[in-house]
Parts: sequence; structure tokens; C-alpha cells
Amino acid sequence: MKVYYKTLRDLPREELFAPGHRMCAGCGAAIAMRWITKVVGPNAVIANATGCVEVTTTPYPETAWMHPYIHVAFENSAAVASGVEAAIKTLRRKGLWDAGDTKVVVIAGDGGTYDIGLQSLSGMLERRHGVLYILYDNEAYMNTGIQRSGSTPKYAWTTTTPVGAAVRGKIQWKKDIMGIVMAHRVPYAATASISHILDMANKIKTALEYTTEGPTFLHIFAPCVPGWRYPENKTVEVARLAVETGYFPLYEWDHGKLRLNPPSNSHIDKTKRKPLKEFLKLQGRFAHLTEEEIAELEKELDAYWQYLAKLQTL
Amino acid sequence: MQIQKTRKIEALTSNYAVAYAVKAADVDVIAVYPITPQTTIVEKLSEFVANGELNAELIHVESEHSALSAVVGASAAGARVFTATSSQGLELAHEVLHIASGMRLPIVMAVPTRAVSAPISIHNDYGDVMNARDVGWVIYIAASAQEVYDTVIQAYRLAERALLPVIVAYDGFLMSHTVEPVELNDEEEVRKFLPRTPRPYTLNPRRPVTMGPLTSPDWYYEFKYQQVLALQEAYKIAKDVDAEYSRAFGRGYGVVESYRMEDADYAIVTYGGAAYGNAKAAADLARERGIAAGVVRIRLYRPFPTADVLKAISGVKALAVLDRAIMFGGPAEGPLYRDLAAAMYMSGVDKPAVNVIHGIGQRTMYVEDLYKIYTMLREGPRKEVVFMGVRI
Amino acid sequence: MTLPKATELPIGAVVTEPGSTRRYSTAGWRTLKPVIHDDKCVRCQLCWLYCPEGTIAEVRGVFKVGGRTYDVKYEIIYDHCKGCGICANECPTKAIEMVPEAP
Amino acid sequence: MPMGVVEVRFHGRGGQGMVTAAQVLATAAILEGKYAQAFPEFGPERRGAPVKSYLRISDRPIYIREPVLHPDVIVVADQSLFSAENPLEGAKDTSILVVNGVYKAPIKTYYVDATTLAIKVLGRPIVNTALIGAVVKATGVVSLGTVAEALKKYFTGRLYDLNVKLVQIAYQETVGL
Repeated sequence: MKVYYKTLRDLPREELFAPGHRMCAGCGAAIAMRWITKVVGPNAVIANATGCVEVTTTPYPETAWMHPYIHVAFENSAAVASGVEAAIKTLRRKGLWDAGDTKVVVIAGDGGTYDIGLQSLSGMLERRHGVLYILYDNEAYMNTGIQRSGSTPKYAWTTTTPVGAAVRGKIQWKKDIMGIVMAHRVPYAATASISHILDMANKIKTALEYTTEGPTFLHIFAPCVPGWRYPENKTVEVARLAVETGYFPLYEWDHGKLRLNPPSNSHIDKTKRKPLKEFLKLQGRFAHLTEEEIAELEKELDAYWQYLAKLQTL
Repeated sequence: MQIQKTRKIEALTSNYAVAYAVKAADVDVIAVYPITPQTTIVEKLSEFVANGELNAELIHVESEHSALSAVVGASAAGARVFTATSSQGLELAHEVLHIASGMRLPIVMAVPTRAVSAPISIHNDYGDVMNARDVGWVIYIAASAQEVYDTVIQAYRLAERALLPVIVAYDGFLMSHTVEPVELNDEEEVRKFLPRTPRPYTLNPRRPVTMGPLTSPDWYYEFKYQQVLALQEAYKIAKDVDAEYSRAFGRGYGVVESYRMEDADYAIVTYGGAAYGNAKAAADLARERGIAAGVVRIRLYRPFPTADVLKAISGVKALAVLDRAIMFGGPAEGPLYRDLAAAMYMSGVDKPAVNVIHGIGQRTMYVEDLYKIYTMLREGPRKEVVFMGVRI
Repeated sequence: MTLPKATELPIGAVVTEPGSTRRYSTAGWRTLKPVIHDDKCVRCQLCWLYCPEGTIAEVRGVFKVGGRTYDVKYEIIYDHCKGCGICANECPTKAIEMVPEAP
Repeated sequence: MPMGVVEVRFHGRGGQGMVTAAQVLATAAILEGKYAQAFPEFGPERRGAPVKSYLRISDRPIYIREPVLHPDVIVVADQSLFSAENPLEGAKDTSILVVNGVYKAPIKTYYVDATTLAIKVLGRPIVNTALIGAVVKATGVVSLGTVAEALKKYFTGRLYDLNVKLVQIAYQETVGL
């Protein structure tokens, strides 16, 4: 990625996302929205899928958005954005667009990206629309009250993957959405976390600039207080531990080359990573995990890190 | 507006007529997914774009749900947009139909109609459009390729004035793939007829707005009532636009069309090219055989042209509504019959009216079949559903 | 208060005033509220960085604190503070204290 | 509302358990062979944001589905709500206020220090079960016994025992002004 911001001082100061929205106290996605809007800057249209962010930021007659913003439905934010991008392209060509080089940004949650919206995302990527698609991932359907999604991690409790005598939490592994996006050979895709704002901000700006070449994608890790069952003041701490334990590695796919970013770039050596338990123990959704189950998660995580390490050498 | 100079008559299918109208309307964004019988529209549009004849972005979406979603986004950004689909595609896009009208976005969608699965059928009837008749879109049903061409152009003027999305429907295959003479307008004249009118709200960073908010019980009902008023208003706008079009290009259709109704005792009320055409031939046959027969065609189906259709049938003793769709489980299976029966009841008109269902899955509506409707009406008053043409 | 009629509302439920949730105070959501002890603040910016509501203001000026002069000071705008406590949790010098909201 | 119906409106904040309080009392009434209805103010409930829930108990079938506009009993779980909204809206002169903590109101009022009791017994300021005890004391609409029975559907084991104990203590400590 290009480094637009070296220190926190370089980060944009002007807020482009109004407070007074109805997100829960301590919401990880709120931190993401604040920084996405600040870094993207005013000359952009935002297409948002149905989800926690959408329903808490647009309670009629109010809106937290200071950008031109459109929400249509749950599974089509990428298709809507494709239409907006095409419109701006044609209207500019016909001299009917008075706002210059307006960018188009999708914001959608994990449900809207991994599951119901995957098809319209794939279509947009395949068609090479100049759109930045940003996924805020809180690992379940939180707006409807914490139901499992394709992004929910294995063994995690949700209201639809309860911990019972016969079945303990979610059965399947978390879907590798970045793998799916990279398979579309997009110019740029990256993971980011609300705990590492400088890294996230530089990636947002880089991804936005690369939309001149085609679609770009950001996977932003955004913990959820009621959904993951941790105290509301621990959101950033949980996100940081996700990175430091290697649960959520920070990396980018830049024109066909995968590169792990700090601190993840030092985590291929397992001893440099904090134990996974550090991340799990803060969260009630993992409170039921046995030693064996944790060991299984650790084994899978190690395998994933070997996979990333190999990819990085290609 | 003087009648334009050169009269270009082309031999076109209704699908191609749509494409030429879209080209003339200087559309900006097209998003379409292929489906029989609509596909040749998008093929012709792709040629226009590839040859530089049409300055538009053509988005080859991955589904009809995304086709309508993309034109919603494009229209919200201020572009003039077009999409088209049929049958299963219209069903898949159904969720977004409500959203497009709820957001009051001008969109024009051509629908060469086709039966709805199951069982699957690629042939014509109106099951698809009739399943979208109450979603807040204006719906025209055209009866000839010429009318399809003219109506698509009128649809843009109405959509941008009423701030409502518009469907232009017509028979799949029986019109979409049938070559007919079509007089094309001079494209500059069409552009003058469709000036770029500013919209109250668009997605523009210089004037940021939020579209598609969450509404609580304190608000939702008011916006739905706004749509009720908008559709009522569209009835008048449709008539004005048709009159303006007729002055500009010499062709007009009204919202309801009558054939030999001046002295008719019995009428068939129907929609779409095949039903209307064959009904006209049946009326001629009936008159030869001593029955004062006439036909009324609904051109503007939504908003329902109550005043005009009641005026058209005022003189007859009895009528039959020829429906080309089955809406299961209602008091009568025909959608137009239900509309007309309600309209008659609400206006205190109590004429015998029978609901004839025919042409389902493109079952041929022979003129001799439709002639029997007139003899049936003459035999005596009745108020029932008759499934004609099906082996029972 | 009486709400506007259908014909008085913007067409298509468009919200015409950007950032208008600012009018809605979420102060009532908190049971605890953060208090910044400026004397302990080393201006690391983390509270401002991580506040989900963006309701910690970065005030420019000249501020003498225990022999050091800073060009900035961080103040909480309580109208929109939901009392989540992230600022206090992240503050490296524990300059932010969570105190019960006065009943 | 026809005779024999008690309408209760609960005022609290997201996460304070007002919906559960209404449901427990409804369950208790049903166990006593009465008809009951409990429902939240439908909509996204956000932690900390003001929320209402409703309860009707009657000896005849209840068929209306409308918010309680003129409550016989108003329960306020958090006095900060008096500045956020008007919990006494629609109150009749015969209405009863059941409030967490001392509060002066123009109608018959019962109060209990639910927060302190909850922290003492449960270790956390979850006030709904304490307020259930106060409502039983103030109205006698159901008995403590069936409340204890009803709580079995919501709590188990040690948490059940603590909540039953809390209801009983709150019942004793509720004072009418």
C-alpha cells in the first residue's frame, strides 16, 4: 500500500460522520464508519447494504451520513454501486456531472457480503467496476439479534448456533472471503482492523486510488459488544488481540502480490504471536470452549498461517 | 411542433422497436440480463453501444435482481436508465420493484411478457406482469410494435414528470419476435421531446442526501400514501404526455382504445396485441353475423383508467373481459376482470360481465373462439369465469 | 408534537439534511461517563482516535501542563458520549476516569 | 378497558430487562388461570436507549393489540427517564406509579431501591426482578408464589434462586408513599 499517513497527526481531522446515530455503545463498526468517511473524503457516493450500520445511521427523519448515501436492499449494494459508477461515468462523458472525479464506495456487513450479497459482489468484481467495496465484519447477523453467518468462526455461540449437549456452537469454519475476492484478480484487496487505524487509513486511501484501475476490496474487522459478549470498553482491545494472536492477520493483495503488514508480518513465526486464548477468553461467545476445541482452532490457525506464508512467496 | 420531415418506416420486431426508442431517448445506463423473449432487446442495444450509436454504459449484470438494482443506483445518481426482462427475471427482481417505486425513481423497463414457472414455459401470457401490477409502477400494455416504440418514449417523459418507474409491457413472441412496420422518429425531435429535467434529489456530493432510510411506524404510512397520490396523478400525466406526443409525432393512443364501440351491444375488454387483434377480427365476424360487437383495449393498466374504461363500455348490454393470466384463488381468476368488476361496482354500474381466460402459455386464441364469446353474451346475462381453449 | 403530513414530506423518504443525527443526544445512554484529567494527558491522541462517536474534540491552543507546553487539548463533548469507556480503556497514562453519571 | 383488566406500562432502557419483567408477570397470571398479554415496544432495542414494554392481565380473554395508553400501573426502572420522556403520560388519577428509588409524583406511588438490592443480591444492577416484587406489592395482581413459579422459565440453578430471593426482598422493602 501507499503510505499517505505516517503518524496519527497526519490523519484527517474533519469528521464526516455525525454522532447521534443509534449504534450500540462501544460498537466496532462505528469506529470503522468514522474512519472510512474521513479518509474517503467528501467527493464520494456511499452505497450501503441493509444491516446494523444502515438501520442505526438512517433513522428517519435523521441521518448520520454527510455523504450522498443510498441504501436499497440487503443483497444488492454491489449492484447498486455498479449502477452509480456507470451513471457517473456516462454523465461525466456527456458533461452532465458537476462534481468531478466522484468515487463510489460500498459499505456492507458480513451477512451482506459473505452470504446474501456474494453474487452481486462477484458480478461487480468480474465486471471491473471502479468501486471500493468495504466489508465491516462483526462475524454474525447482529442487526437481527446475533444469528450465525458465513463469517461466524467455528464453535462460536450465536442465537442460531447455541451451545447444546449435542452441538456446541457453530459447526463450520469461517468462510475465507479474501480468498474469494483475490480469485477475481482485482487490483487491490486488504484486511484491516479498527485497532490499527493508521494501517486501515492508508489501505482505505490506497484502495480508493486504485479504483481507477478496477474494483478494490477491504475486509475491516469490527468487534460487536452484544454479539461477542464482552464489556463495551474492550472493543479496540479485542480487535488488537485478534491481530496480535494471529486470529485476524493484516495483509494486502496488491496487483497480484500478497504481503503481510506489520505486526502480522512478524507472526509467521508462531512464537511471535500471542496465544489464541488471549483473544478468546475476553469473549462470552467462546466461554464454553474446551481445551480440545481451542487446540483445534489453534491447529487450523497455524495451517492458515502456513498458507499465507506460502502465498506471500509467490 | 410541426410534423417532422422524413418518414422512416422500418420493419422491426417489438423488441427492436424498444431498442430504437431507447437509443432515441439518449439513455445513459442500461443494465440487463438475458432471458427469453427479452434477449434480442439487449443484443440490439449492445450493437448500438458497440457501434458508438448510443452513448451509454451497458452493464452486463449477473442477474435480474442486480439488473434492477443497478438501474436504481444509476437513476438515483441522476442518469436516464433502461432495463428489460420477462417472466422468471421479473419474479427475481420483484423485491426491487417495490423499492424503485418507493424511492420514486424514474426508470423505464420493457417487459415482453412470458408465462411464469412452474411448469416452465417460454411462451406468452401475462402472468409475469400481472404479478407486478400492484407494486407502484406505472404499467402500459402496448398492442403493436409501433405503439411499443412510441410508448417507450412516452414512458421516459411520464417517469421523469411523475417521478415513478414505468413498465412497458407487450406480448412475448407474438409481438416481441414479430416483424411489423414501425415509423421511427427523428432522434433530435425525440431528444427535444425528452429534455433533461432536474430531479428534486440525486446522489451528488455537492448536495448530499440520504436515500433509503429506515422509517418507523410514525413515518412509513405517509410515504406509502405519497405513492398513492403519485399514481393517481400519473393517470392525468399519461393522458397529457400522449397528447403532447401526438402533436409532436402524429401518433397517439389515449389510455383506453375502442373499436366499433359506437353502437355495440356487446364488448370484449382486453389487453395486448394478440388478444386485441383477434378480438377485433371476432367483432368484425360477429357484426357480419348480425351481432353489434365491439372491443375495448386497456393501454394504461396502472393506474387503472377507471373513468375512461367505464365511459367506453357505457353503451353495451353485456361484456366479457378477456384475461391472459390466471391469478389463483380469487373471486375470479382474471386480474383485469377483478379490476373492472370493482370499478363498475364502485361506480354503481351493474352490467353482466363474464371473465374469459384464454391464451395461457400462448394457447392460440383463434378468432372463431373469440367470436363465440359474443354469441355467449347474446344468449343471456352471466357473471362467471369461463376457461376457454383449455382441454377440460 | 404533530408530525408532518404525507404531502409535506420529501418525495421518496429522502433525508435532505446531512449529519442530522447530531440533533439527537445519546447522553442518556450512559451509566458511567469519562472524565479527562488533563494534567495526566500526554496528548497521544488515542482517545480521539478510537471514540466510536467522534465526540472527543481536539482543541487547538497553548496548554501548559506540568512544565510542558502542548498545542492541543482533548475535551469530551458529552451530548453524544454513550459512556462506552473505550477512551479510558485505551488511554496509556490512565488520564481518563469513568465516573457514575450523576442521577 | 372493560372491568377486570389491569394495564401496566414499563419504562426502562435497553438491557434493563423490562420486556422480561412484563413476560414474567404475564406468565404468573396465566399460571393463576387468568388471561394475560405481554409485549415490547416493537423496534430495534439499543443498549441504553429508552424502551417501553406492556402488560395486560384480565379474567376475560384479551383481544386488543394496542400500546397501553392509560395505564393502571406505571413502572419506571430508571429515574433518568423522567428527563428523557414523560412516563406518566396518560396516567389516570387512580393510576399507581412503581419506581426504582424515591420519587415524588402526583399519583399513588410505591418505590423500592431496586438498583441497590439487585447489586446486593445479584452483584449486578439488573433491576427487572426487583421491580416485579414491587409491582406485586403495589397491586397484588398476582401472588409471589406464582411469580416464583414463572421465573423458572427464565432462570435456572443458582441464578434462579438469587432472583426468587430478590423478588421477595423487593416485595418486603417496597414502600407506598
